[in-house]
Formats: sequence, C-alpha cells, structure tokens
Amino acid sequence: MRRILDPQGNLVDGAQPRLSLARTVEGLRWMMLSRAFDARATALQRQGRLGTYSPVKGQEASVVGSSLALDPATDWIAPSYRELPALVRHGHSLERIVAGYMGKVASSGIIEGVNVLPNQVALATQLQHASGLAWGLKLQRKPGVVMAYCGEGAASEGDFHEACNMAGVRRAPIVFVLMNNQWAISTSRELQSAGEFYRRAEGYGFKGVQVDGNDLLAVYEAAADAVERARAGNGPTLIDCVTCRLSFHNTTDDPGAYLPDGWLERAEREDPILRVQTFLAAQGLWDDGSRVAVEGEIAEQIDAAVQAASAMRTSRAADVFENVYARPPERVRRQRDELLRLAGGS
Amino acid sequence: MRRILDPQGNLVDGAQPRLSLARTVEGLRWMMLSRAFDARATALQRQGRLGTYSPVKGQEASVVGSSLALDPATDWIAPSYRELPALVRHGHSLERIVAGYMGKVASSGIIEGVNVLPNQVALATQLQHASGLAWGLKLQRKPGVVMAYCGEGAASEGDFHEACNMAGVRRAPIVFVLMNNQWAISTSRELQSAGEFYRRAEGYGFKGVQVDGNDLLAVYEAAADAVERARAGNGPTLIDCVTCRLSFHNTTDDPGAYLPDGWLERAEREDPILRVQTFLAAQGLWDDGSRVAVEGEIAEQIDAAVQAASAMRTSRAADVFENVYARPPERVRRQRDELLRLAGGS
Amino acid sequence: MAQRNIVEAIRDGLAFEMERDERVIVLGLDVGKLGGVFRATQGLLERFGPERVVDTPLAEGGIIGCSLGLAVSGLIPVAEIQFLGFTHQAFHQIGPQLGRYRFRSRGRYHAQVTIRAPFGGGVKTPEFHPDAVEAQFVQTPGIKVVCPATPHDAKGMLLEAIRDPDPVLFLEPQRLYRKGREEVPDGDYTVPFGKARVARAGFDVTMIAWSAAVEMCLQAAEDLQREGISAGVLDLRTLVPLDVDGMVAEVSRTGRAVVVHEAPLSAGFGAEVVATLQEEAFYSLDAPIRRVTAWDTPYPPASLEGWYLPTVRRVVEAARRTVAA
Amino acid sequence: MAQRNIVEAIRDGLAFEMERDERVIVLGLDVGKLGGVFRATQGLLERFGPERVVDTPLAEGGIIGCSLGLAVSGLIPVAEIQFLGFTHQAFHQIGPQLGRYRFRSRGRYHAQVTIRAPFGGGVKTPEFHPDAVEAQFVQTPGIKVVCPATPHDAKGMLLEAIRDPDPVLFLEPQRLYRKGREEVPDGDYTVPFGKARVARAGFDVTMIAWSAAVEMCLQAAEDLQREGISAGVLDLRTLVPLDVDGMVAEVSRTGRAVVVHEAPLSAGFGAEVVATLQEEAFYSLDAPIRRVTAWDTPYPPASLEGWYLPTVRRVVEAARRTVAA
Ligand SMILES: Cc1ncc(C[n+]2csc(CCOP(=O)(O)OP(=O)(O)O)c2C)c(N)n1
Ligand SMILES: Cc1ncc(C[n+]2csc(CCOP(=O)(O)OP(=O)(O)O)c2C)c(N)n1
Ligand SMILES: [Mg+2]
Ligand SMILES: [Mg+2]
Repeated sequence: MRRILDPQGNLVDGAQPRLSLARTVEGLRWMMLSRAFDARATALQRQGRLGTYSPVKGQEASVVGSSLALDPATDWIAPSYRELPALVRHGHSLERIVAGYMGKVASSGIIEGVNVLPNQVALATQLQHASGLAWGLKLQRKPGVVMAYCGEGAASEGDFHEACNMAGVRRAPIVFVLMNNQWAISTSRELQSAGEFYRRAEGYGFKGVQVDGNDLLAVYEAAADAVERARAGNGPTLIDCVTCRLSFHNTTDDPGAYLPDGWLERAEREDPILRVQTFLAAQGLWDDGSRVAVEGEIAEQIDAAVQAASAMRTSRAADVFENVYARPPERVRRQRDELLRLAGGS
Repeated sequence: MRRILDPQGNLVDGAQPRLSLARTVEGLRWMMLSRAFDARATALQRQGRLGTYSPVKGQEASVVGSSLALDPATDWIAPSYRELPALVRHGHSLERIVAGYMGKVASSGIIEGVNVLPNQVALATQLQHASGLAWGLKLQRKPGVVMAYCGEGAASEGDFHEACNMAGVRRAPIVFVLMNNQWAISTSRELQSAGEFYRRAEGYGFKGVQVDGNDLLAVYEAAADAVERARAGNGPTLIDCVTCRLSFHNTTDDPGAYLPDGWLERAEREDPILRVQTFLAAQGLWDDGSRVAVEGEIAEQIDAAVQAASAMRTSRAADVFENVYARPPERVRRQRDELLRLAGGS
Repeated sequence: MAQRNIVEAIRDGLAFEMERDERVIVLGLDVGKLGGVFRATQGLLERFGPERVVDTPLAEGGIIGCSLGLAVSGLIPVAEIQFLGFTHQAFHQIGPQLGRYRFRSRGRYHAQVTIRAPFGGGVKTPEFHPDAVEAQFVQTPGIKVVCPATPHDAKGMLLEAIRDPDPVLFLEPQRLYRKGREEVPDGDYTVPFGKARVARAGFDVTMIAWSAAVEMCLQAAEDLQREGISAGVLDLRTLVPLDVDGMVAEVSRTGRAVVVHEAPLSAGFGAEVVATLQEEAFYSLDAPIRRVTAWDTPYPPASLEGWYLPTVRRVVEAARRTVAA
Repeated sequence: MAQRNIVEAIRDGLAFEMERDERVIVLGLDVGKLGGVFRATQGLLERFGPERVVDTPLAEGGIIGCSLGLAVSGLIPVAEIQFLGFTHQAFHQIGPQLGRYRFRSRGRYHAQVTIRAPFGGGVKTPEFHPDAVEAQFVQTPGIKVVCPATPHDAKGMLLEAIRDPDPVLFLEPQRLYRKGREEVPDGDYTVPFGKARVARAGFDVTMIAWSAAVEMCLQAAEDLQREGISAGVLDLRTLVPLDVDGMVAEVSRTGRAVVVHEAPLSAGFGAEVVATLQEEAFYSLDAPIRRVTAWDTPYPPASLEGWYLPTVRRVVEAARRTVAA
C-alpha cells in the first residue's frame, strides 16, 4: 500500500511528494471545507432544514487528493454521493448543493460548463455512464479524462464489473477511484469481498494500485499517474483508496449499532487532515494563525452558501413535470394540467 | 498456460498425467460420443426434427476433462448450454436430452437423483445459482462440490462478478469453468476483455488457473486440484480453459460471415480428440480396431437415444400450465380450462 | 395476543418461522448486526447465528440468484432487498429465474424463496427508496406478489409466503411500518393468498387499494362519510394471486369503483384491476372506474412527493365524481 | 421508392441516419462484422468503420449504461439488445437511468439513446428470445416505447426515435422481419409518435394491437368479414406516448373493442388500453372489452408456442362474443 505521509505527519523514508507544498495547502483547505461542511450540514439536517445527508468525514484525503489531479476545464467527475469537496473544487456551486439538500429542485442543477455528473443513488450505475462518457470523449478526440467514484460496497455490483471491462476493452480515458472506507452501511469490508480490490484491475487488463486513502500526497500521486496514463491514451486505472468512514453512513444511520468497540477511536488516529497540518507545520507553512484564518474563511463561505440557498425559491407543484421529457406525451401534459388545477395553478 | 499433452499428442517434457490411462480412455470415449452426437443432432436439426442446437465440437477436452473430476453421487453441475457430455457422464439421460431438443417438454426433465441443473439460456445467471447452491451445501455440511460452466462472453455479464465475489466471501465449494472458446457468436475474445480471464480470480480472493482447454489431461489436472481444494473447504477456483469452437455458434449461425480466413483451419490443428488418440496409440491402448469398435458402440447408443426420444409423447396443450406454480392462482386455473376447451380437452 | 406494529409483526414472524423450521435463513444487506435498515431482522443474528442470518456483499442480483441456489440445496431463503427500487438490479434473477425455475426444470427444482422489500412514499426517502414498481413483477408469471397493509396481515402473510413452495415477492409498506399497533397473535397463523379483505363496508362506491394506499382510502372514506357518501374499502392484499371474484362481488354491489395506487398511472396494477372489473362486471357498472395514482413521471425529490403521490383529497374527489356520474 | 421488408427498412434507416448525422453510432452484440443476428446492421461496419459500429462485450447493462455516457459525451447511440428478453439484464439502466437522467440532472443532461430490440413469438426461438415484456417499460416514466408493425413505420419511426431527445425503446417484431415488402421511401421521412394507425376500417368492432399482433388482427378481420362482421384494426404504433384520443375516437364509433397482445394477460399493456377506454369512453361502450393474450405462464418451449400465443381463432371468437354481447 503506497504511503507518502504517515499518520504522524512525517514523510516516509525517501518519499518525494509529487504534490507541491502550495497545492498541498490548497488540498488542506478543501479537506477542511469538507469537514466543516459535514458538521454544518448535519446540524441543519437535525434542525429539519436539509434532507438525508451523507458526510465525507474521514475520507477527505481520498476525495480531494484524487480530484486535485483533474483539470476542471477538460476533465469529468462521475460521483457517487459522498464526494462533495471534489465537486466543489471542480466548479459545482456549494449553494446549489445546499439548495439540493433543501429540496429546491429547480435551483440544484449543475450549471452548464461544469463537468460533473449528478450524484447517483443507485450504487455503481454511474460507473457504466462514466465508461461510456470516457469512451465517447476518446471517439470524439476530446482531451478529457473521467474520474469515477464508488464505494467498496458498490464495487460488488455487476455494474462495477461491466463498466471496468468495457473501459478496458475501449482503453477509455478513465480513473476508477474506489473509496474503500471499510463499511457499506453496517457491512464490513471483510464481508464485502475476499480479495484485494486493486487486484481486480489486472483481470480487466489495466493497472490497479492501492494507496493509503488517508494520505493526501499518496492519493494525489496515484491519481496524477492515472490521469497522465489516461491522457496519453494508455487506458484506465483503478485506485483502491484504503480509508475510514469517521462518521455515520448518513443522517438516518446509527453506527453504534454495529461498529466494533474501539474501531472509531483507532480510525480517528488516521485522520487525514491532522497529518497534513502537522506536515505543513513542520514546513513552516501552517500554524494556529493560519488555521484560525482558514477556518474563518471557510465558515463565511459556508454561511454564504447556506444563506444563498435559503433565499432560492422552494419547489412548486409544476416542478414534478419539469425536465421529465423534452417532448412530453399528451397524456403527461394533461396530468400536469390536472396537478396545476389541484395546486391552484403553480 | 498449463499443458500436459501437446497438439501432436506427446507429453510435454516432465509432465506426469494425473489422469490414469484407463480413465483417459474413458475420457476419450466421452469426447467421441460428444463429437458424434453433435453431427447427429445437427443432421436431425437440418431435417427439422430438433430445435436450435449448440454443438460442443472442439471443446470436448474442456467439458469432459473438467467433469471427470466430479463424483456424480455428491457433486453438482450448473451448465450453460454447451456441456452435453458432462451432463451425460454425470447421469443425465441422453434420450431425455434428445427429447428436449424435440420439444417434448414432459419427457425432457432431469430425473431425481441426477445432480444437474437445467441448461441456462440467460448467460451467466446460472453462476449465481451455482454459488448459492455451493454455499447451501456447505451450510448443510453436505459433501458436494459444484462445477459451474460459462463462456468467455458470458463472463462479461455482471452476474459473473457477483457470483464469483459471493463464492469467494463464503469460501463456497465451487469450481468456475470458463469455456474460453475464442468466440461469443461473432464477437472475438479480444473484443470481450482486455485482460486474462484467469487473473480475475485473484480479485475475488481465490485461485485462478489457465489451461490448454484442448488438452484433456491438463484440464483434468486443474479440475481435480480445484475439486480437492473445494472439498477441503479451501474455497472456489476459476479455470480458464483456452479452447476453440470448431463449429457454428448454433444451428442458426453462419460463421463464414465473420471467421477470419484460415482461423478454422488453424484451430482444427488443436483438435482435442486427435491428440488423445495419438497419445493412447503410442501407449498401445488405441488403434483403428478400438476406434471402429468405440464408434460403433457410440452410434448404437445415439441411435437408441434418438429412437427412445422419438417414441416419447409429444407435448400437448396442457403442458403449457404444467410446473408453473405449485399452487396456481385461481385465475391461472381458469386460463388452463379455457386452453383445454380450445384444444378439445388435452 | 400482543399489540404489534408492522415491523414488529414481521420480526415476530421471521423469528417464529426460523425457530419452527431450521431450513429458513435470512440474507440481505445489513440484516445482521444492524438488524436491517428498518430493524425488521433485529435480534435474529444473536438468536440464530451468522450462518442463518447473513450480511451479503452489496449485489441484489447475487442476493436473489444465490437464494435460488440455496433453495435448490434444500434451504428456504428469506431474502431482504433493502428497498423495492433496488430490485431493478436483480430484475433478471427474479421473474425470469425464480419465477421460471420450476417450469424450466420440468418440475425437478423450484425456488421456495421469499423476497422481502419495503416500498412506497410519504416518508421523505432518497431516490429509488420509495418507488412502487409492483406491477412490473406481475408480468413475469411464476412469482406471487403480495402486499400486506396491516400488522396482522403482515405476519400471517409472511408465514404463508415462507411456506409457499412458489417464490413470493413480499412488499412492505415502509410508511406504515410503525404507524399503529394492533392485536397480532404470538404463535402460528397464516393469511391465505388470493382473498381480498373488506377493510370497510360501503354502499355507494368501492375503493380498491393495497399496501399503504389502503390507509389513505380509509381516511378518504371517513371524509366521504361526512358528506353522506358511503364508501367501502377493499384491500386486495395480493396482486398475484388476484381475488377476481372478491373484487367483482364488492363492485357489483356498489356499481362504482375507484382504484388507488402509489405507482405511476400508465401500466400500473390499477389498469389490471379496472380491465378485469369491466370484463367481469361490465353490466353492473354504473359509472366509469377512476384511477387515483402517481403521475407518469419519475418519483421526485422528497420536497415534491406531496404533489406526486395520490392524496386523500384526490381520492375523495374521484369518489365524489364516480358517485355523481 | 423501393420495396422493403422490415429488416431492410431498419437497415436503410440506420444507414441513412448515420450518413446524415455523424454523431450517430451503433453498438451492441454482434452488430459489426456479422451485421446483427438478424442482419439489421449488415454493411454498416464496412461503411462507417469500427468506431461507429461497435461489437461490445457481452453485457446488456454495459451496453445501455455506456450508451447513456456516450450520449452525455455528445454522441447519439443506437444500442441493439439482441432480444428484448435480455433487457432484463439491463433493466436497472433503462427506466431508472436513461429514463430519469434528464430529471435527475435538472435538465442539464439527457439520454438521447435509442434501444433497438427484436421480440415476439411464433418463430420457434429459444427461451427469452420471444418474451414480450413491453409493458414493464411503461411503468418507468421518461422512456418512450414504440413498436412498428410495418416496413414503412419501421423506418419512419426509427428516424423519429434516433432524433428524439428522449430515450426510446424501439421494439422490432421478429416474426415480421422478412414477412412482406412494401413501398418504403429511400430518403428522409419520419412517423410521429403518439398517432395510432387505422390498419383497417370497421364498423362493428375495433381490434386494438401493436407490433406483430396487428397482422394477426388483420387476418382475423378477414375471417370475420366472411361472417358478415365488419371488424376494424387499430395499430397503436406507440405505447408511450399513447394515442388516447385516437383510441377513444375509433372505439366510440364501434362501441366495441378487443385488445390483442403476445404478453401474458395480467398487467400486460392491454390492461392499460382497456382501463383508459372505459375511463374515457365508458358511455359509448356497448359490450365489455375483451383481451386476447398469452396466458399467465412463462413463454414455453417452441413446440408449445402455438398453444401459448393468441391465435386468429381466439381473436375471431372474442370479436364474435363482443359483437354478440
Ligand atoms: C443498487 C443499490 N443497492 C442498495 C442501495 C442502498 N445503499 C445506499 S448506500 C449503501 C452502502 C454503500 O456502501 P459503499 O459502496 O461502500 O459506499 P459508502 O457508503 O461506504 O461510501 C447501500 C447499501 C443503493 N443505494 N443502491
Ligand atoms: C443475457 C444474454 N444475453 C445475450 C444472449 C444471446 N446469446 C446467446 S449465446 C451468446 C454468445 C455466448 O458466448 P459465450 O459466453 O462465449 O459462450 P459460447 O457460445 O462461446 O459457448 C449470446 C450473445 C443470451 N443468451 N443471454
Ligand atoms: Mg464503503
Ligand atoms: Mg465463447
């Protein structure tokens, strides 16, 4: 398992980070934004202001480290539902994400020009879309690379296999990032598969690598290599990011019901944010002052997003029929009229 | 790729066949029965006496060599649709198989006590059933091992992945035999996957091996090892049998439309039957006399099966409703009455 | 006798049958230590152990496909699909495999498998979780499709399902899981398939529904009562087998019917109900049978489900129109 | 104008559109060198090359799921599923993904994908090959479901499908592929969705069908003619969108209808047709609408399909009873 930065924040012997110090600071900021947003979103959900929310807590290095290797102008992200900082870093607006969690359908879309696919609830289905998208970019001689995310649980679905095999045959410019956070709700990684996930890639004829998913620098290195490979026309890569879910599965979940004693405590020692902060501090690039400053900026950024989202219009009856068909059947048009009558015309 | 007997019928240096000479003769007989039956069934299909037929021609060593490692009393076969000699060797009656191709529904079932699942048209779905069956035998402390067959094309289906992963997690007593015959109808093995099939096993945490699927002795060795492993509680094995389809996909197919020039000629040099005959001849266990004798027996066996099948009753209207439900809904009962009225009561 | 809600009734039924028949095993996502996302299998792992209560890898096709094999091996699997909307991933293993295995094997094998799946809206779940796709499974013969609406039926029909040699899709109304308790016998009892239940007697119009929609019809009937309209409610209980005679008897009495379901209108099971009634009770119908359903659009985000699902108001309006016609 | 059968019309349509719009690509099993198991894509590989005519790995979910991604990338995929019965393997990628992608992405993306699939019985194919599961796709809004019955409609509706920004499931009647030729324009033309076709005018009863069943109804109409019964045949052409007004107009004239389809009775699309007609034309119906369909059993082996599928005889009997009622 490739590691560059150990849990204590020291570089492992001989390791040469590929991510510059400046960009490491940038990465840290994204990770901290993610962590802060998780806390805020959870609080808002508890107040009944947001719908079900799935935090990224613990997996920030995997999500941020991988997406830092992408060029938002040409590259694409095919998310699962737990990759918020990657989406924001790629250009998706935080306020629209919040609006989505607030159920504001009309205001939650991904704006034109931002190369992000919608979150996917049906596990692993997005991998097929991602393989097709990458293949399509290649056919059209477009420069983009697709980064597709899924959990180690989702990787048990048939769609994972079909998507990887198709991408392999087409030598599509795609990177599969497997967020191996040890849990699929209450199902442990051991019950999910008897094999190592990264080894599956060999069977599809492309490279598989396993990295310490709590190590921003290691994840970035693997992702940068993979993106380079894809851009050069050398096909897909599977990155097995071994990380930990430091929170509940989502706001409806109670991990107390299934986490073994001490698991969370042990996992917290792997915290991906702490180790980067220690590392940067050792480089003289981080101290309490910078922490307070960054935390302040982030709090403002989140406040602004929440306020903007709150100001957006709430969903109305007619939204049920928006964007279903480009050319709706007559029968559906009539149903819409009927609903508008019931809703008193909005 | 493991090989014991080369295409010229010579043992490769230092190879020690695990299959005894006596059983090699038995294996040869099954392969010859299969080859002869293919010819006969094809002829009958052309006369309109059988439905669509899928020959085994060219793959006899893979099918027979693998099934020879099974004990019909305890072990199970989960077939695709191209494993006829394995089914017959396991106890399924040839006349019932013929009756099935004649459309004689009521007479074509697998009789009680014969541990064979029905042929499966929906590719790869049977692998899931096979994994569940093997897992169930283990849970009930029954001694059996399951041998599940699929083609290299079917192995692209999500079901292949889900079945292998489940079997790996459960350490189920199962052997996946991948009949890598280079073609899925007109789709070449290259277009099917960019990886080596046997390497997929590593990703599921069990052993994968690649054998010369045209070499009866190599296939048997791999299968015997795998069955031993499964019986000992050491879980699944994937055997990638590299072989050649020496015929059309089925009686509706025209390979002339897609086979590259010379492909068939080259493939025919790999003929699995010839090499065993040459090998046994060198051992003084095979000559024209024995060939003629065996061919005679086989012809009689097939004649008998075809005659017996021809004598079985043809399907009648009521068969449409047989074995659909153990407890049919009232509505279905009424439909049955209606059909019997239309059919004038049979 | 004890008071139980639907989840408790199901939990009790599972425990009872696992105790009674050691061939019964439970498998699915998170059914073990967590006890299922709705806690329907809570306590089973502790009581029956990890060989009989199994957290599987995350693959619905595998859960169902392996259940078929487990059944062939001699066990009786009760598979949980976390939400009915995810049966899509296993669609090829349900109707075409479970539903046809007896037929394909000429009676040699059969798939005594029960698939439990919560479904239905109104509880603000994410996409796919509320989808009501029951009608899709009626087009693949060989499978029985049952949908209890009360705690008593939930346990009785679950025991009937597990013991039925035919595969059964057992649909659980997540909205009603903890809605209310009623008397549910502790021991053994079954509710036979194919017999609809008169949930409320009425003389002017018959409202036909199943699962959570039954409760909505009962509320509508209350409102209609105040307007002097006597509306009956028929709970179909099972879609396959369908109680054709029971439906016809009720509707022939009132001459008027309204069908209510949470699935989209087009090709929903309501169409089958209407088509069957007009075939079998044409001459006793005094007015067109109306369907009150979700629209022909995808299930929307939770903030919109109130505008998507049938409502008491829409049911009442349809009943009024039907009675006035 | 040239004489073409349905396969030729489809082949011509594909070639025409690939010529006209270079974003159109064809993918599926054996669509390349072999030209498809029915030769519907014959010649396309030679003409448009391996980047636009692609033999995919054997995975229906991958064919459809990747088609969605290809569409997002800017291409217009025409995916072939070798037989409709194998859409089961891709079920989770069709309605829930293709059908909802525009809605899920709030209009940012859409899936301009056409899925071509042969289906229907009567030609002694193996299991799954004849399955008529069209109704299952009507319950997942967002997808259009179309089923041409003639060469002219096959080409015109195929061009309409490929150009429709919404995903379209294009069902091809394998029994009629080479049945007969008719005039099919060489160049560009489309047949709009949602307009049923009066295949034969009639005054006593209207027979409603789609795909291969239309031909059976036409034969039945001939027989009925000899008995002095004037039976009309309405070819729905598209199930989604459904031509409600067209159906109502026809049936209101005759007051009597019979619906014919190859799928099993229960929850088949015939139920939707009947339910809609009795809702919209209740007062002009003089007799119950009968359905002539396959039984509620799995599609049997070829030797039994004659006893399983609707027959001209059954259609004639149903029409007689309806007229006599
Ligand atoms: C096809 C499908 N099956 C089941 C679910 C229900 N479900 C939602 S999240 C989840 C666990 C996912 O685990 P994993 O893939 O490891 O991702 P993680 O939540 O750990 O990020 C499950 C079972 C679903 N959303 N989709
Ligand atoms: C799920 C499914 N998709 C498509 C088909 C149609 N089909 C039948 S055989 C076949 C090719 C199978 O190739 P392979 O798995 O390599 O087995 P082989 O025929 O070579 O033995 C196809 C595509 C099918 N039967 N099932
Ligand atoms: Mg996980
Ligand atoms: Mg093959």
